[in-house]
Amino acid sequence: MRAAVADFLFAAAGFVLATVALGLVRILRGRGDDDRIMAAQLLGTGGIAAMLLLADAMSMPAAVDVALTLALLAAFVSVAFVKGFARLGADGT
Amino acid sequence: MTDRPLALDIGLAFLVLGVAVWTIAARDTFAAVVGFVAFGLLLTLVWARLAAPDVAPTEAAIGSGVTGGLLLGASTRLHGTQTPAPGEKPGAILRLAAAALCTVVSAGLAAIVLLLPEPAPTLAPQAATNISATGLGNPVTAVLMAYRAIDTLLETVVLLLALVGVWSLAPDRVWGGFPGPRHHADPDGLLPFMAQLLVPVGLLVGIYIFWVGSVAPGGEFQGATILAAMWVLAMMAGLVDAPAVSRRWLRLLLVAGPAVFFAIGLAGFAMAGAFLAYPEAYAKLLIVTIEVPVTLSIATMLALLVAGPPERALR
Amino acid sequence: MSLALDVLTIVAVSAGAFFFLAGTVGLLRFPDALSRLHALTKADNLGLGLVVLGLLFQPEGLFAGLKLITVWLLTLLAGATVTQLIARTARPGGAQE
Amino acid sequence: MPNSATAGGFLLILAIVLPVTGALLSLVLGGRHAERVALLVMPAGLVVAVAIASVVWRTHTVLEYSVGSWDPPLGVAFRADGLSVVMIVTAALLICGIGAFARAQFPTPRGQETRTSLVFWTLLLAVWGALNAVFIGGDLFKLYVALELLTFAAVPLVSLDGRAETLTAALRYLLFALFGSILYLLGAVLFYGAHGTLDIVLLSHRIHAGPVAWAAISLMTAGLLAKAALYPFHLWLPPAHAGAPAPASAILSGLVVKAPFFLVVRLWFDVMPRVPERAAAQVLGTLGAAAILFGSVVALRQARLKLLIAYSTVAQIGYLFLMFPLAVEPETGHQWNTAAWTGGVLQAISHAFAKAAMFMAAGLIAEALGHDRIAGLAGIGRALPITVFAFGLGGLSLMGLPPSGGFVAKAMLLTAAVAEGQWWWAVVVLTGGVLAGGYVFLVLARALADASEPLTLLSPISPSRQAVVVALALCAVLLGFIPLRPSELLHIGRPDIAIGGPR
Amino acid sequence: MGEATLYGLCGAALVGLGLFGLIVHPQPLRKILAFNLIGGGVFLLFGAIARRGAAAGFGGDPVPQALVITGIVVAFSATALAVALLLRLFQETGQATLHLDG
Repeated sequence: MRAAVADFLFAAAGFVLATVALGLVRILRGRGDDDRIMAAQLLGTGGIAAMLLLADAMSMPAAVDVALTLALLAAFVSVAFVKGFARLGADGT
Repeated sequence: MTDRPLALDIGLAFLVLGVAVWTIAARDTFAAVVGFVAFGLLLTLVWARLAAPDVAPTEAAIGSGVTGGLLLGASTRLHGTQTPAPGEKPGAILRLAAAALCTVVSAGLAAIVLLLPEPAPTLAPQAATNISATGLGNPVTAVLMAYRAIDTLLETVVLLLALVGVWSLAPDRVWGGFPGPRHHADPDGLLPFMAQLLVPVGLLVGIYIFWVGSVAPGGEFQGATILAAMWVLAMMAGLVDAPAVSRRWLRLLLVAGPAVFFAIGLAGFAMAGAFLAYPEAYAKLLIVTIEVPVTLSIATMLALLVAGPPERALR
Repeated sequence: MSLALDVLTIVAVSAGAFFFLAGTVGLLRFPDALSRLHALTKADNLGLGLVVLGLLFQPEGLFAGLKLITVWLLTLLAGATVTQLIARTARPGGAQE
Repeated sequence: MPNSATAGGFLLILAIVLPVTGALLSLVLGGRHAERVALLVMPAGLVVAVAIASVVWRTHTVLEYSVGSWDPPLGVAFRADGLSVVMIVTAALLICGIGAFARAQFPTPRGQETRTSLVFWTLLLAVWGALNAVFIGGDLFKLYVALELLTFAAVPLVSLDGRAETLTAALRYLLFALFGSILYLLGAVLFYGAHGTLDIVLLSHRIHAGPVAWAAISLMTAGLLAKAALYPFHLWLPPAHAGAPAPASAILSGLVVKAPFFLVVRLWFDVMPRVPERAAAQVLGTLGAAAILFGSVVALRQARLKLLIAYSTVAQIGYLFLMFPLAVEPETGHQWNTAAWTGGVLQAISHAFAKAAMFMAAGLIAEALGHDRIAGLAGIGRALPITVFAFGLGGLSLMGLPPSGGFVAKAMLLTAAVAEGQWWWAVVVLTGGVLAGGYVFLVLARALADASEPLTLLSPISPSRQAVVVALALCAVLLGFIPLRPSELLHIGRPDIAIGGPR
Repeated sequence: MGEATLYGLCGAALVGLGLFGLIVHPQPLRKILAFNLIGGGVFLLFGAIARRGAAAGFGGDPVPQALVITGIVVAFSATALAVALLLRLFQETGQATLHLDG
């Protein structure tokens, strides 16, 4: 049973990653910076979800700490986005 | 392992490559940096898949997070300067030659990956048999703090020198002053509010990640990066100002880690007969005694490396 | 007991994965930035929330569960910042390069 | 674990700990005390260097120390053989000389600390610690960290004055250096993957010729060449070395570029003594020859003194790499290989002293005149005779004229080339010498000419600074009195200098 | 093919890709990005080697894993110094290029 759940969780992690990867198309063909930021945000959340799923599937509890780190740094990077964006806007581009 | 993780691995590897191609190929530098942040995030997942739970948070925190923040800031500052001048653009021949060279390098490396000896040489058994002498439960921390402690010690000095190098770029009239622009807290803004929520949680998490490092994955670099990120966050939100680089307490904080490391290392001559050797009974205690100031120093160095050289004079 | 928990996990995680899919489709298909943003926020909050909920059914202890919830809350916070930023600056077509 | 904990091991640790803790201390105490800290550390470091040398000389064995009692492969070992000792002593002498010279340029400020007073003295000590770490490192990854330490200490020295040109030069230098270190690291990674160790001695026992070894050594060598500025990776060097303040130029040209060269020697002759192939060695030699010819010709065409000296460094680095085709030649036997190897190492040392002296002489001239245009040097020979004399002494070594270290080095390379039947390298050595003569005489002729109008010096140059320059130049000359045969000290820890042994 | 080999190959490709970017991009910031990609590739290769060395109950050889951590930190400090130099150059000249006088 445990193995079946693990398999399911691996598959779910793969599915989530594949989905958000589709969102990356938005980065690749992005029409503007906010689309890129949105796609990056979605990828971040998806990556954290995948990390949590892997933690359980691989029985690697430390991966939850990794997800925690990712979540914190994602918040940090999003602030850097905001600050940088404000500067871009101020430049009048 | 079943087939499913392998499918996941293949997908993940292609994603990593796709994002990397984007980072190189994107016309706009800001877009390339966004791609790089995504690259770091995906690498973090790869490290988990490679059974490297100590590397994964380091990649998440430093490789993607802090480096990403630094490069984002730089790319917005340099906005508008990123179109190469006509004379700078490499011609088609150079691009082709470069592509050929890089293909050869990659193909050669790939061949070597496939040629690596079987069974793979490893130091894991040696690391395992000696770990009891360190009192630690995490073999990676044992490598960083005991077997190859000299690397870690010199690495803190590397960081410190990089910081001296960054500081050396300050114009003379603002020497001793404050790094970066002064960010003001916007009273109605979301940023200060968010920072006030996030920073305490982040500090707790950072301390936890550091502390857990002696028995489980985690450790001083990962913990220190989180602490540094929270400090920079508070600076960006305008909650605190960056410290003036001439402050004596700041200099002491920066040097404390490597200094304690050196001191305990030299004491090893007397206590255990060698530089950076720990007597078995006190090994863990001594390692933690080194790790606490080292974590604080590294956090300070990382935060100030992101903050940049002094830009505002003391008065 | 354990079987029931596993089923709950599977249901919740599947629902979460579905929301991620919905968010991506929204991001790709919706015409204007504000509705794309809306789709994204849904995916973020609900998708990850359901995944976390699903994993909470796997017995890992109180502390582990607390960490999972913290991860979710932190992501909400980051998402809110980005949302607010884009909502403020969003205009048709986004910020052009 | 057992450990050969000796008093000698303590000295090896001190060689790194002393300068690095000095750098830490000056950072804490600030720019108002940084110079004093450096002045305290310098004699102590020199004593340590000499003590290491005397231990190695007395015992005639490699001084070895496992850090933390953890023996390789799990731990990291420091090793000092004859080659390390020679480099350590050279570095110590030069750092002390440069430090004494730099006191007037980066004086202790009276009031608040100044940027340059803090940065220069801190980085001077850091460079020293990093160099020693390179010279005694016995582990490929530890050497990577040491190389990065050296890069981060050296790059800010280039842009100390904060002008746009030097900032550009520093950035370009940094990018080249980072490119070099990442290739080096990649090679080390491949070695670990194939042999499970990064320790140089263990690796040399396990290694065998094959694709992995080939790829690893090619990547590492290419990376180190970029750091050593061997042609065609030389682009970054002239603006960086010419733009830095004179004492910094002396450190960079004299010492810093020798570290990657030192590591190439380690790789080729210690890590894989039986693997190097003649073809690869010929490639290195060809690049060296190209560097000699190109660097010298471009130096001849420079209008500014410091740029001329910097291009001359490009050329002189080329000589270092002539040692590879001559020392990796299996057929003509042991004796000439050893001569070529010794010649290469001697060239590294004598160039270090000569070039440091020349850069500092150029610095004094520029300080006195307010510029360093070669066309405007007339009369300086009369105003600063000692400085110009020192410049000329350094020039002797570059040209390879007796008596000078450069002469001995180049004579050894020359005889090895002739004896091994590789006469084309001999032609290059001689042509390079003639060209060097050209640019040195170009400068001297101008400097010794009479000025059309009386020369007014912007600032008086203290005799003590000139004395330091002459002393360093004399070191380069004194090396010329070394007998023309392989030195015993250099070959401690190198019983199998017969590189081209059975393969 | 195991995951170690797969990600090892991925690392090999990343090195080439980054090298290409380093050569063809004239803008220093893009060169810095490319340098970080090469770094990622080298570390990934080392991680794959570590994974192959799984033994003694460890999921991977801890020695290369620890060295990768050191490497990541060193790469960050290099990036920070390079970015600071570039920004200062921009401040001084209003340009961000290596070809000031060319």
